[in-house]
Amino acid sequence: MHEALVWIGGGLVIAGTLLSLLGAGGVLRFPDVYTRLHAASLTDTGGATLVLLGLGLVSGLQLDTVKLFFCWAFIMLTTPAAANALANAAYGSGHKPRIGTFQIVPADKNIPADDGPAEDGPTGDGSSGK
Amino acid sequence: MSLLGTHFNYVAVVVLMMIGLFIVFSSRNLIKRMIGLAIFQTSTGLFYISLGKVAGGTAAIRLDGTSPEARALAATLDPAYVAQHGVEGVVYSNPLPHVLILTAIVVGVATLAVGLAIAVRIREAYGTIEADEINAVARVDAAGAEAAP
Amino acid sequence: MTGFAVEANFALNIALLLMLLVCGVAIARTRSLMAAILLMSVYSLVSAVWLVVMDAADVAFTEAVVGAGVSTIVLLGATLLARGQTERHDWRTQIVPGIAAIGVGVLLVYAATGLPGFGDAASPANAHVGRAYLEQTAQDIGVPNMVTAVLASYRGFDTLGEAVVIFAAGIGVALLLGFGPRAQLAPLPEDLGDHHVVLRVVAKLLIPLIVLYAFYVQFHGDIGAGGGFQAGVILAVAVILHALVFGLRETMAAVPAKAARTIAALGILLYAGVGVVCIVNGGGFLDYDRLFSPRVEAMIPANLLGDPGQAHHWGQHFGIFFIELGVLLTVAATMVTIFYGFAGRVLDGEAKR
Amino acid sequence: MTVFENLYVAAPALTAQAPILVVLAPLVGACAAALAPGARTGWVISVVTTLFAVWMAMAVAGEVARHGVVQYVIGGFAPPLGIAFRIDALGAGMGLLVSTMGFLGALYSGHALVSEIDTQKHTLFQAGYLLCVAGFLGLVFTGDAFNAFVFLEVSSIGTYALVAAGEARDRRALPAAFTYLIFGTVGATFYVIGVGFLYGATGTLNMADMAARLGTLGDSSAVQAGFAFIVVGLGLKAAMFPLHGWLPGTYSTAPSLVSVFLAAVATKAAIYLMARFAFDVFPQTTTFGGLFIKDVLAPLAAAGAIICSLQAIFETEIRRMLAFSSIAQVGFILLGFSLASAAGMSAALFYMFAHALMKTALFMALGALAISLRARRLDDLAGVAREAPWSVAAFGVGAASLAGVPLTMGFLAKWRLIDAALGAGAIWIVATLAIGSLLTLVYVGRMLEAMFFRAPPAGAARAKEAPVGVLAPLWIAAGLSIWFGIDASLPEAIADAGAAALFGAAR
Amino acid sequence: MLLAAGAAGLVVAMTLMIVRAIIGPSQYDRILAVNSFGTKTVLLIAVIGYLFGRPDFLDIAIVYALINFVATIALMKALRYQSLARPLAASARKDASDA
Repeated sequence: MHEALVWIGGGLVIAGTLLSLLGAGGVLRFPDVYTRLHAASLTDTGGATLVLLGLGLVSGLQLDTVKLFFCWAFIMLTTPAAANALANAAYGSGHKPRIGTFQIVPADKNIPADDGPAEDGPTGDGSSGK
Repeated sequence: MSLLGTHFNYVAVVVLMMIGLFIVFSSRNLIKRMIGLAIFQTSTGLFYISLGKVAGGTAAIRLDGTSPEARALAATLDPAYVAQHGVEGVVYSNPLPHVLILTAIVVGVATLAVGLAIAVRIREAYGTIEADEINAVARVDAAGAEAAP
Repeated sequence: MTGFAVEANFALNIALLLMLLVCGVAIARTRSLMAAILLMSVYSLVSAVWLVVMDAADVAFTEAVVGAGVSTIVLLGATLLARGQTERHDWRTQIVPGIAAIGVGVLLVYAATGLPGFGDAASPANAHVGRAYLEQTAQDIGVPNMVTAVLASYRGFDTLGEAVVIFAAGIGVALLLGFGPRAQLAPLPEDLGDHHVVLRVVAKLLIPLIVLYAFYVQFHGDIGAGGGFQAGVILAVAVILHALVFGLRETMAAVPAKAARTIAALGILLYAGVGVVCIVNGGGFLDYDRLFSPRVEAMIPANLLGDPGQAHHWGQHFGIFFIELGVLLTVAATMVTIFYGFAGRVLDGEAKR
Repeated sequence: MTVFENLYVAAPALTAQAPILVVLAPLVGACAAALAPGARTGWVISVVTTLFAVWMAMAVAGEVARHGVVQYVIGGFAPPLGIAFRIDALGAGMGLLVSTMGFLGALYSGHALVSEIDTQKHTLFQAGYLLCVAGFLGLVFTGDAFNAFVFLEVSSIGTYALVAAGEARDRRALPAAFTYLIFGTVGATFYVIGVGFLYGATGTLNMADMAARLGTLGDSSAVQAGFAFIVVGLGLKAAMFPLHGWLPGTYSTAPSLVSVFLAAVATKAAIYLMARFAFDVFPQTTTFGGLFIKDVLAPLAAAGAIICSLQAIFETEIRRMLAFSSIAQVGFILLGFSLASAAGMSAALFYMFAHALMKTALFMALGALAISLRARRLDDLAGVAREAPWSVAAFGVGAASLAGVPLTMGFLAKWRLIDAALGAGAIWIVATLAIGSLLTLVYVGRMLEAMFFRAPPAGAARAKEAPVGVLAPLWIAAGLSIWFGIDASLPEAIADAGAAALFGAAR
Repeated sequence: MLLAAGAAGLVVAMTLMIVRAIIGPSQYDRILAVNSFGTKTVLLIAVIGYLFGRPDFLDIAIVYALINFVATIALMKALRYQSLARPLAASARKDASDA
């Protein structure tokens, strides 16, 4: 029984990892901040749930399971909140979501490399790190 | 190549130190310099920790040698190795470098805070945190001191 | 001796070190300060995972709270105040530093070839004093976490110095930037039209949890990773989160700067006081075995820690408890002071606006 | 240390704890000062705790004189497991020097701070100052290589902020403090790297244990590089010649109290630690250590002594002149040190004491003048001797000692150094000393000529005599410079005993 | 073995996040990359804890989850409002528009 749980748990961990990888691919390939944010926060919560659930199955019920639960609860609480705040701030500072006809263009070519029309503040990047 | 096999950690840490030093001395922006200094300091920490790692060891939090966790850990290792280097059936990594680096990290953040505070005051006094511009202003200052009655 | 876990450990070690190198190069190359700070935060995260792989759980803990938390926030505060933006590059100014760094690096690599190989259990570093700690902690101190034992007892004097260093940094920042009184001068900023209801609700929920967790880390430090320093920073992070979401003005009303300064000094005094009590009871400084006179020690119930069968070093237990408390107070208060200094300073031009 | 053999200043129970109390007193004082309600209280705490430290340092000196080496175990665990203070005659002498200078500085801060620092910040400033004192005291007493780093940083982090506080008078203090922080931190990190290599090779951090284990180990690349990094790191802290870039700006713009304390103590503490590693930890048999000192350190020290003396001559700002002079004098001290003999070390130690006293007098006198006169350049000080005779007379004493005028401590210091160099047959060191002394004479002459013999510019008197609270510590330093120039038995005894502790043979 | 594969996958995902953090292009992209990187770090530490038989490391994972959030908020505030001291508004203005 325990052996089977370990295998199922391991499988869940792998599934969660694959989800995270998928999300990472989305973050890398999607065209603008909002879609990337979408990919990241969705797969982060989903992947975390799967991985932590898998680990819980591996460990069986003990004190560590409580810690796993807390870990999961914190991620579920903070990741969406952070994504919400980020999207809010990005929208506020003038990043326009790319809605409408979907163009096939290299992901990074079409996007202003600064922080949009936000006033010329200290943290704006003049370059894109090249 | 065997050197990279056994000493890879040290080489990597040294490269990090070089990067930190390079940022400290090549950058003209004072905050960037502090970032470089932080990298330099933390890479020293990585060096110490590498010194204290024992192959097959575990964190230096005591396990009961007869507990299932301890036995599971020991099962992954050669029994002779455990007998020689383990303490009561468990091989631990060396805790001393960890203690030293805890202190060093604290020293690092203390330095960072004070250095950045000075950088902020420099910005207020000189209007810039670029070293070359500060030097230009400082030269004017010195000339002013010469000319002062 | 080569098991699967050992191999996996080594592979992870190499992967994470390579990641660190990538981050380091990216930091050196980027011209945007903000990007450098962000990458620095990633760098801390990676190095903390690496520390976990290297079995340095306590150090990983510290690197997590300090590197990814406090350092990032302090760097941000300084960047905002300094109006620091981007850096101009000039390759000519980079030749000499580059050569110097490479020179130092070559010397270091040459030196490292003289060290025993990585992971060698029989190397002098791991065989001499380090091993003695592993063997003797159980009899000498009786605390499961050997890092805590070395930190707080064997090398407790270093830790006093560490607390003093952080206290000195607090004094330095307060001397240079003040305690954030200028924040009172600044007018409330105009509404930009954003709404952060979610954030406010989550923060309200999270802050008590963080405080609770800080105390867990504090009292769990003997048994698992953690201790006074980490707990102190986590406590300070709770205050910082409050200030970030609800505004510095409200936070400073709840935790006044003057109180923070007082607590920081009291923490050091508590730490030194434990040492002095040991002296008064006839031992050396910080000799916890003499923390209680035998008469007092006899009065401590044997099952206080729940295991009456085991011999307890009450002096060590209580000594470590009190000095960790001192470290907690000093670190939490100092971190808050430093944050107030950076977040509460308003540029002269801004105060007028 | 025979002079201290009959020194019983405290009850036996107190004397037994004296080593830790020396460090603890300013540490607790710093916390108390940070809590103090007013500037006055902060000053009183500062004076009382440093005076207590002097008292305890004397008790330690007595014990060391009687027992040779005093080991004070901290935490109840004998080294190498625990940390212990290990105080020999050298450490006791340095402890006396640091605590005495700390006390003089604290005394001086009562009035001197008023004109330089915002009154609200006095208590914090005192706290930072006391932390510096505690850091240097811990540094000279500790027998643990890593503990020394911790105390090095305790003193340094306080110092950076204190230097930057000079901004109220001269905004160049801020970039100077930043440069100091960068160089100081890189130096300290180099030191940590060096200690790390030694730890990797020996497995211990206790200096005595390290020395014992290095003796059986021989030279390996890790040990050699460890030594090199420690020397370079501490050289940065000590402003050894090519690594001195941070010093002129720091000394010339910091608040005068900080300049006084740094000039008197900071570089010396770093040199002290260097001596510990070079002669105590590293066995005399290691060829590498000896080569490094003779072939790298000595020429650099000589070059520094000459070049920085020249720079001092062509400098127009008076405090920068003194700063360059400090680097040059560090060169002289390192020359004595590089002889690697008991006589050379004794001369270097004596020179350290002399230099601490003379630079204290010089910087304090400038601080005393600065209370009433905002002067940066030498020309601004024309004729001040008539306006503030007591301050300027003390400055004259310090300057005379710097130039090596007979009947001052500086003269004896130079004389002993030449003697030691002749004894070792190092003629080139004698020549360097002679040239350096001549150059010193030139810039000291420039200073004194401006202050004493030039007429003040037309107009009313600008400088006023400083209050007694400033003059008292100033004249203690100046008076000691003369007193020890006439009767040098006390510093001589300390220096000889200190050198003997390292080299095992009296002069 | 499964856990090791999981850890490897997470390492790859983290590497991809580093790429996004380096190339940007806007600072918000970098912040979201750092935030997502932090979440994956939490998972990786948890997996490593079980992989190497020391689940006590979960304490560190929890701390990460917390610190990561606070750091993200701080980064967001610095970027959007140029201030760490400013309170975050509770309610939206109806005419919220800034282009």
